[in-house]
Amino acid sequence: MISKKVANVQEALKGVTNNMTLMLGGFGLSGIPENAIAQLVKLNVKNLTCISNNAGVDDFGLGLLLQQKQIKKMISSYVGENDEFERQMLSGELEVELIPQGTLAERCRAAQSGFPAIYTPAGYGTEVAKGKETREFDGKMYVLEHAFKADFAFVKAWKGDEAGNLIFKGTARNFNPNMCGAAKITVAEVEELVPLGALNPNQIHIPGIFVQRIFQGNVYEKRIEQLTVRQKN
Amino acid sequence: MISKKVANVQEALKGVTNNMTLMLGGFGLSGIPENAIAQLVKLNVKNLTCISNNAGVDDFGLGLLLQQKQIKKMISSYVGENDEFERQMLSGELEVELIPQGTLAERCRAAQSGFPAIYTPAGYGTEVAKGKETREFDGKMYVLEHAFKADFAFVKAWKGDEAGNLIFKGTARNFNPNMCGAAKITVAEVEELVPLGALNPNQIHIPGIFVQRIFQGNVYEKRIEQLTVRQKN
Amino acid sequence: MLDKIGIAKRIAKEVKDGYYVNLGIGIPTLVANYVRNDIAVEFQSENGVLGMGPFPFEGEQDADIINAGKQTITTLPGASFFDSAMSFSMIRGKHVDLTILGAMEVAQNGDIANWKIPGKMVKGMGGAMDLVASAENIIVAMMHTNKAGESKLLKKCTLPLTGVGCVKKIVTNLAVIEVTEKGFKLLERAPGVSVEFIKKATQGHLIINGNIPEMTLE
Amino acid sequence: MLDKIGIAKRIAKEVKDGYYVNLGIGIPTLVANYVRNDIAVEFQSENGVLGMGPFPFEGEQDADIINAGKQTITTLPGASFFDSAMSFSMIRGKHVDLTILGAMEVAQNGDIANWKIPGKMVKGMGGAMDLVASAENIIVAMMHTNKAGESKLLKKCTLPLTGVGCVKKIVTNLAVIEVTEKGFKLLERAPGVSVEFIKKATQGHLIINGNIPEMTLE
Repeated sequence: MISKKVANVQEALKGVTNNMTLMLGGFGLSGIPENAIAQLVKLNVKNLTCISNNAGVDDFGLGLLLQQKQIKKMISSYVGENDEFERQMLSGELEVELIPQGTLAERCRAAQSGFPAIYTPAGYGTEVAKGKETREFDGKMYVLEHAFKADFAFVKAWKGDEAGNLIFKGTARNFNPNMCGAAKITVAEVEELVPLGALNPNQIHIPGIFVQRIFQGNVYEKRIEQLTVRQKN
Repeated sequence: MISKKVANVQEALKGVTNNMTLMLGGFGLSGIPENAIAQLVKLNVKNLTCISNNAGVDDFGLGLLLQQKQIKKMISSYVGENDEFERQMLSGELEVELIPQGTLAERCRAAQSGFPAIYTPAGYGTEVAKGKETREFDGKMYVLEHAFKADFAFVKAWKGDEAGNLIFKGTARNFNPNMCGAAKITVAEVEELVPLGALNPNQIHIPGIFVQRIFQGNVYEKRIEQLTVRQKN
Repeated sequence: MLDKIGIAKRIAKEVKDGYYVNLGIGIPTLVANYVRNDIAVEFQSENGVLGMGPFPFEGEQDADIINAGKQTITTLPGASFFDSAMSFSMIRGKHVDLTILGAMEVAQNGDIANWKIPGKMVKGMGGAMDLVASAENIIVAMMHTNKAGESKLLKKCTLPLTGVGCVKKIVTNLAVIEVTEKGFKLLERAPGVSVEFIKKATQGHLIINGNIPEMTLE
Repeated sequence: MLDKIGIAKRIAKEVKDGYYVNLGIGIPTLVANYVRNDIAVEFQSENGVLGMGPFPFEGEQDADIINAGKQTITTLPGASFFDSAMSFSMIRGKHVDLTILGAMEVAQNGDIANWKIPGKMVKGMGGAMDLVASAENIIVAMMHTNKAGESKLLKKCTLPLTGVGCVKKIVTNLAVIEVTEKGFKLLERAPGVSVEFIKKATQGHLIINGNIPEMTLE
């Protein structure tokens, strides 16, 4: 077994510097690498390009990096519900590349899987396709979208082992598995680092080969963005 | 819950006719849809195009259909260890398109996922790339390979439920998940059809949306091709 | 005239037995509440869940189980979770039968705009561009006019597009409209709304053939 | 001169700590038996398993747990199973560090042929074309000459290719050879084999620089 275990978040983020391109898992605030983000805030690395579906909210998730003006460019699919993100974007302080969510996922997977580019119908005929190659297959039009290139991918899983194997929980899975192995170095943080052999090999979502470093996060706030409940009768 | 359950293999194969293109899961004899294959033999449908990594062995798996001359064309990655396959191929009785294994898997996934084609480096500079479009990305050459088009996909899973959710076991997983939803109709046979709710939603390999029909197989021989063991001291 | 719940109720009637349905944020989310319960329907959310159930009981919410609107949800027996790539395999691969989403503008050729007002507001397209580019069956749920009273059913969209020629049907507070090759075809009027009223509220070409029935919601 | 086990033993020395390794059918499969056990190595098989262990004890074999050679296997703690698409994501995505496979022919420019003899024999490429097209580090394990005594290290391959310019190293029963831009560079001789003998058995351009050491296997 090849061990991917590192002692803590400091060690996990070794080598992260200004001007890097980072991938960060999560959908809204669900399944975000909370500990890695907190450390990025501490390191105060600047001029980052962040590939992440959202940018958190004003005071949590990637919103924390936006507040500190650490991010030069966001590549995301959705801004909504983050006022600071929208403000920086509209004012031009922040460069933003908005792309379809499925394209975002698949450009990650392409990087993970050694595909240089993919053809997707999403965005054809819209400003997303501007300047991009388009092509017809069987009477339908597609846009050529390229694999991402990133320095670090930060993902958050539910359980993991020393070999780097990961299991995600519920919809906190989202982009996390697709980003594993899609950057030069993939850093996985887990709620629970279990002993080797404790995970059923049949139920592993991401094999350790896609992960370079793994650590157990100190604490998970797991903030809920839209609490919706019904009353018991 | 949308039910995909059918009573038996007869009902599961309703609509299969001569000249169709079929996908069949399995690697060697591991994870092959034994019951569907047995029924195809009984139906004696002819002129089939079969997309499957291998063609079984002489007297089991797709070898049974080869014996009955039901197959017009095989699209596979590997012939080895099947003498009848090699014989029919070399004599010209059987049309064979040999393609790289990763390309086979990804052409299935492309069909499943709505991608018209993919760029893969596999086969570049070889006869596999003959007549195909090639293209350079970042100094490396790739071959354009198209998504498969198939009428039926026959897959075999370990456990499944009425909603069509599937869980595979060990390396019997192989191409099976990639073929689900990659044909007009996907037929899943399972060793055990469990009650709805018995499968953990977090551990499902293939959600039921990719499956049109599901049934519990009558019997699984699960023949071993290369029994290799060591002695206990 | 319908309120949002009325729109959701009318759209719920379009949901057929055996459908996998993706619901957008806003009015579309409400549709789930009004689908007949004698038919089998499964709701997909593009953040990675199939088989969504109702909101959780108070205290039973789980931050790890949400829908694409980031609302806490529950799942029903037979549900599954999956990653974003697989979620869009379902969508792009045409395995989802019906997509219901909101819009800022719809054009009479089926174009839709719903993600951006240049210089003013940017929500982002989220999964909408993937959905409209692949779905065979797209219903738009929206108000017939915007807050300024201007029609949202146009000859041509003025805002950046989300997708081209993709909308099949529109349900507004005033009407049910089919998008045809010749323009917006009026199918049904909302209770108490006249054809004339709908005509005035529709900037795009409105086709009125014969008697237009008032819609029923139940 | 080495036998198959000798070739496997010599190749095992190329396996470094922290390597993920894919082993082809035949001699390469044997390599696993001779890797130092004080280093961490994981074996991947393209049919969908990472972390392979030894063959099972008699009676403990499982038809659902095999390697790409269709042999029954076991897994070690930390192993994982996955589908074929993900397996080739590992391979195509360059996550596998070392690929060891057999060959019928290797050319001095690194071309390899190992899947077909036109009109005579067709094995198929299996995963080999994917492996050689993406692996950064490919070692070929083979006999130096074929059954007819003809060299398998050629100026140019005569058989249909599996991949172009991809082989980095060759270990045969006679020698360890590096594929360089200028041709086959002789690195080591098998025990008891002379440089002259290797030269005669090599049709392609063989580069001999200075004294060529005899290889050690342990």
